Amino acid sequence: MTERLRVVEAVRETLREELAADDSVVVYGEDIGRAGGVFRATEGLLEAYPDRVFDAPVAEAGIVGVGVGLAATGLRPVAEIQFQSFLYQGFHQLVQHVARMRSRTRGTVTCPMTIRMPYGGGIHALELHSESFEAGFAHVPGLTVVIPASPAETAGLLRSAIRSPDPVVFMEPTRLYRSVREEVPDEHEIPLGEARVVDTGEDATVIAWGSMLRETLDAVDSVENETGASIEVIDPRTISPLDTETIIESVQKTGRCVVVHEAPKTSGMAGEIIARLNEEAFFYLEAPVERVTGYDVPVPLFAREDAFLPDRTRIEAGIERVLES
Amino acid sequence: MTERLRVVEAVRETLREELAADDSVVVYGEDIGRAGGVFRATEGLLEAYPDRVFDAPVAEAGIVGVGVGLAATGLRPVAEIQFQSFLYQGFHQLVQHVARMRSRTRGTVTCPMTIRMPYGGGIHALELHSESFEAGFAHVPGLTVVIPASPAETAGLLRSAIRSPDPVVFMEPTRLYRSVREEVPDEHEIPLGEARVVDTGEDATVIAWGSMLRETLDAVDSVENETGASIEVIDPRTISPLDTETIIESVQKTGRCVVVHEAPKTSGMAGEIIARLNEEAFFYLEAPVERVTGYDVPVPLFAREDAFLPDRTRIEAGIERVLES
Amino acid sequence: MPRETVAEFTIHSVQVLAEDGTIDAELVPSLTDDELLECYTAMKRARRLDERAISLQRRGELGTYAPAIGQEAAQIGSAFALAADDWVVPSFREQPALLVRGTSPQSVLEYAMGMEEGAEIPADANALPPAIPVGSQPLHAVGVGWGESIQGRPNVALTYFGDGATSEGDVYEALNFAGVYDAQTVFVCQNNRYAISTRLEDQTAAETLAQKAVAAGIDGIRVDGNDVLAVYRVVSEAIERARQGEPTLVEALTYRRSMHTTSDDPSVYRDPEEADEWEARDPIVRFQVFLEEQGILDADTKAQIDDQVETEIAEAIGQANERRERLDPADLFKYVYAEQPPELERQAAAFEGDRDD
Amino acid sequence: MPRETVAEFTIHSVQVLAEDGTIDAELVPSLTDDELLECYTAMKRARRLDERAISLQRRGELGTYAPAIGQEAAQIGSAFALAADDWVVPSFREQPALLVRGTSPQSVLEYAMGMEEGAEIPADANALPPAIPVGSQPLHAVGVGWGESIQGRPNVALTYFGDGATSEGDVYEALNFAGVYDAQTVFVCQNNRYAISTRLEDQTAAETLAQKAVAAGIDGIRVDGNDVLAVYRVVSEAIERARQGEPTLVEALTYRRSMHTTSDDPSVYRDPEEADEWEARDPIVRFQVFLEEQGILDADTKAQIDDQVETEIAEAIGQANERRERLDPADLFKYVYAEQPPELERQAAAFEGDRDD
Ligand SMILES: Cc1ncc(C[n+]2csc(CCOP(=O)(O)OP(=O)(O)O)c2C)c(N)n1
Ligand SMILES: Cc1ncc(C[n+]2csc(CCOP(=O)(O)OP(=O)(O)O)c2C)c(N)n1
Ligand SMILES: [Mg+2]
Ligand SMILES: [Mg+2]
Repeated sequence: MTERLRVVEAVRETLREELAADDSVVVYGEDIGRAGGVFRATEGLLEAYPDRVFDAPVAEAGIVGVGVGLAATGLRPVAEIQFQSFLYQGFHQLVQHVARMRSRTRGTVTCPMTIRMPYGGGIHALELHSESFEAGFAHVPGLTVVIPASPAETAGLLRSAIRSPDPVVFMEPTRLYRSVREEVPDEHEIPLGEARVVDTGEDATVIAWGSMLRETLDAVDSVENETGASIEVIDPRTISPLDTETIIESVQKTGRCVVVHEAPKTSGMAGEIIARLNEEAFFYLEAPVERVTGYDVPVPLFAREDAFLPDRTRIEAGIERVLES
Repeated sequence: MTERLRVVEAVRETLREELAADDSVVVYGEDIGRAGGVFRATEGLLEAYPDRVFDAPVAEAGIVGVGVGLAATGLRPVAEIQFQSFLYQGFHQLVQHVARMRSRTRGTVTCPMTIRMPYGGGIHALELHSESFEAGFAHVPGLTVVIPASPAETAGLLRSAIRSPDPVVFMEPTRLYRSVREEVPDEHEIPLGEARVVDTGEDATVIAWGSMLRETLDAVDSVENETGASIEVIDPRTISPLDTETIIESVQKTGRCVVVHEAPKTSGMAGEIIARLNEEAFFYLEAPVERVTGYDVPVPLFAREDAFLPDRTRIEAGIERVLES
Repeated sequence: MPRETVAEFTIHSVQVLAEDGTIDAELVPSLTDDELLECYTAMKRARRLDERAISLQRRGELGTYAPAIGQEAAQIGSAFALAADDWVVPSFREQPALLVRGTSPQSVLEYAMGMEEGAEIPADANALPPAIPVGSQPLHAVGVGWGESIQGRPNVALTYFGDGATSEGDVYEALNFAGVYDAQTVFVCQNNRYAISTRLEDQTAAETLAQKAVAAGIDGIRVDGNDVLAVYRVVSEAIERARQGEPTLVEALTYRRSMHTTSDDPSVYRDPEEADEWEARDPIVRFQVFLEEQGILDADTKAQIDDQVETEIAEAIGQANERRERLDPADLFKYVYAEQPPELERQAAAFEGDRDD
Repeated sequence: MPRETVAEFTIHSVQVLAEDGTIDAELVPSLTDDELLECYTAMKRARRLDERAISLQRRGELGTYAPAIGQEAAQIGSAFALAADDWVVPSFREQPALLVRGTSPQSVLEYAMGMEEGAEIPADANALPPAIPVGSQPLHAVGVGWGESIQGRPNVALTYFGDGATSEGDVYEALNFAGVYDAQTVFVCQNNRYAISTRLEDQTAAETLAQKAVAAGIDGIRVDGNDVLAVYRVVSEAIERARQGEPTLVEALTYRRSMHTTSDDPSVYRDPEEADEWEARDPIVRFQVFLEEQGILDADTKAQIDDQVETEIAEAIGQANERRERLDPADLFKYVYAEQPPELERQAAAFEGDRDD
């Protein structure tokens, strides 16, 4: 039975199904129990699984750190960090332990932990509630970094994240939590590490993820209408380890590429993608790859947020530049 | 009066001179006082300035966090983190406050703090003592990230860091601490944000920093001898904000480029540099830019460290590939 | 020494003006009638600003707002105890304290409008901007208190945080650093019983929050946070000790009467009865009854204060709205570094270019 | 209630076998002679391994090594108190405890040779590998102790950390989480007076480290950490409470007799007299005198134990050296993910290619 769900509901239903399917799944985080999460992503779970769903003290290093121990005892911890920027409080636990438990012990201890959190801008939230640090997480070997872009993708990827033998940083685009509904197949599972070709095309490749995918699809539509160009759109979904093959194949075909992300430009994921294109598709590139990204400034408070975030207009301009050059 | 100093001595003498020059400089960190630092980089400072040099409890979030307050009262905190990986314990304070105090308050409160630390591999140290996260720090707007590559550079850049009106993450290559001596001019000051052309050349540009610069110069020497090629070597010195101009100019001239770093490849600084070349020197590039970097694995314990770190041989191979293609 | 006692600790709690109106004559602080009225006015101003802010938010004119309704005594009693050059290091719910320290209602509103303008700190104000990351700011207050002592100045830093914040390692590190460096710092923990939805028993097994001080070897004391006189008294003493380099953790027992923020619906996680109970224990009411009984406040003065507050806030709303209209999005680029790096200049130029299109 | 007491705490300290040899008959744990000898042997083995490791390091055969000389009673007394299925969550100085729990001297040496091989955890060993970041591992122990309780198993987790570690926010968060979740966890803080060069008074203003427990609302107790019987006794009780979901922080007062690590020169920051003083208070000597006086240990047995330990360690060195010779650098790529991602495959292939050149 498929259902029409929002992203936040896809999270909730997937958590519920995984709690049901596997006794070793435990879900915990700040306000995720009695209140059902500040976005209601865990509503009803405590009532259904009172022995495996827990409210946590306000302490992110603690939340990440105890996961290492829970996992060592055979559990599958699924922790929520209330907003992505607060994972910084537990960044040391993430890098020093979660990401490397397997390599430190030559596979004799592992950390199949999922850390999920809302990320990104667009909902006029408070300071430090709108960050996108996927590139920083991707620079930490041993982590898998996943960003879904729709309800069905959320369900399919979150299920794979929870079942993954390795730790996954699962970043949910806050802006999409309630904005779209989509059919979500039951027990939907999408393999990690595989990009999705969202739209096929011949003249340029646009790469985008999270809530930027929606903006991108709008922009692509209007560019296609205006120029008659045919544009391929790729959502990497797993930001790291990145599915280079799908991207390379596409750009070898189109010869032109735009990468879109909300994170600041410098040292963002677009740089890494361009480097891979440079390595694997250099002789196919007909124009410089365009970056349409957040600026190299802290995400401003919301009165200036729209100025910071890439939008349809900026993405359109990027695509047009790459088509024209 | 210039002096022949090692890197660790250059740090010490610069700290001493800055403590002398400016009453608002305070120096603190774990074991930096009575013991003079685990690398002796602060030896003698406590005796000389007992009121402005402090041992700190083992608490890196604390060390970074109190710096915000010290700076607010008009002081210039110069904190030592004992090894770069332990700055992760204070990563949240760095991103959420140090980096953004100026932008949060529209310049009415600032954080002229210097956080110095040894980083990088090559001394067969314990786990988590050999990391290089410059790309992650460079992804945080508001920070200045500096890496010196010799004693004179250390003195000149550290002085500018301490005098900078903005927070500086100052990463000292552990491997170079005691390995070379160099003349260090008195009161040496090197502006932040300016790359150094270490060697001029025509056929390719090699970009390297920290202890990789030395390996690179060796590799360049031998490639030049073997092939007769002439190679330009650039040390960005300030990793962020990056001096794009110097790099672009060079590659526009040479048409070929290799970027070397010890940090893991994915999402490392080489990606960013390649993206900028793609944007500004695309039509000059005659071959794909080569990356010679650490692998996408956690830095291993020291028995496998040499296998992880880029060395002269790997850098030579990279330069040869870029020259040949 | 088979089994011997090596350390003992006692946590005290202080109340001056009981709920039934009884006063502890010995502990009552010596404030003039004018000072008491000023304090009362500050409480009313803060309450009214919060109320107006909530309704402005409901009309879409403000972003997420964290009201401090019910916590006015804890904040205003403590902020009142500071000297002019002392520092305040707030979290995100400290409008009452900030107003006392000279922040204008206009700034509070601008911040809630998502404008960095609202977080500007005037040159003569010893304060840091609101800190959103829970528990992150007490370390700054320790740095300030320590920095003042390094520079031989007597100023202290007073920092506010909540019950939930006490679970963050940063807060513990702050208490511990303060003890080590004899930082001129006072920690005011407003135990308002909730961290969003999370009740204290899910936050810690500690029976009081004041006892968190024991871990750092500094003084800890509890005070009735709905009793403005007790808060003033206890924090005044803590400030005097802080000036001598002895930090104190003050736990002010209070209650968050409204929502966590305007994005929150407390009915999901707490009984309406609980709120009713605490309405009866409102700190402004308790203080008002006291002032009336002491003959310090009469109906006229009360009406006059209400009017004055109303006018001030109305003006502030107007001014904040005006400033919002003049807002320049390109300021985005201006305050990242003291000097704009070339790459940022390029980005700023591209932004301007896009705007002109 | 003007000023009333709301909470009181007492920190006790326990000693069983005094320095002068007196025994507290009531507190002495009931261990058989064989168990006592086993305990003694473990202490000797640990001491000897540390000594050999230091000299191997001096000869360039090991990397940085953190000896536990002087801390054998604290570690072995506590590790001995665990049941077979209990967990140990160590920092980087826990060779003595690990050896008791079944880690081979060979593994210890391999780890010090910079080989991940030395941090492999056998399938049946309930342990985590050495944690280098100070104070990071107690949270893992809380996760383990909580995880065991979630799964209805009685096993407890015992974690070790130092005096310096108590300054890290993570350690406080661990204590606090343990209190909230009734984690089946015992915290053993080895207060060896130094964090590298930093003395306790520069680490915290707290007079004991046991009192850090007060902040988390859990039990805290101090024990003479150079008295193996007292440590066994106190930790046994803590373990039993932990099985019931009541965590305890045990502060074991001891002394790091040698260098922080082989990279460290303690003469820079401490008096040689201090070291002499503590040599006289060595935990092995104290226990040995006790065993001799009780007629449990005679000269023959002692010599036999020394021989046995010497042989074991010599063999271990041989085995570790052998394994080092067989070391494959390409393993670097093998254990990053369960399944090697394509990019890593490419990198591994390039690495192999470079090696073949
Ligand atoms: C580091 C961090 N984690 C989580 C959050 C989300 N959050 C905002 S307020 C809050 C609860 C804070 O509770 P408390 O400290 O009691 O302060 P109160 O809100 O009651 O004033 C949480 C979890 C945050 N802002 N920062
Ligand atoms: C997070 C972190 N910060 C700093 C260090 C460097 N360091 C290693 S051991 C140590 C001191 C630890 O002291 P203590 O906790 O007392 O343990 P001991 O060494 O005495 O066993 C320090 C600062 C580290 N390894 N990890
Ligand atoms: Mg609260
Ligand atoms: Mg110690």
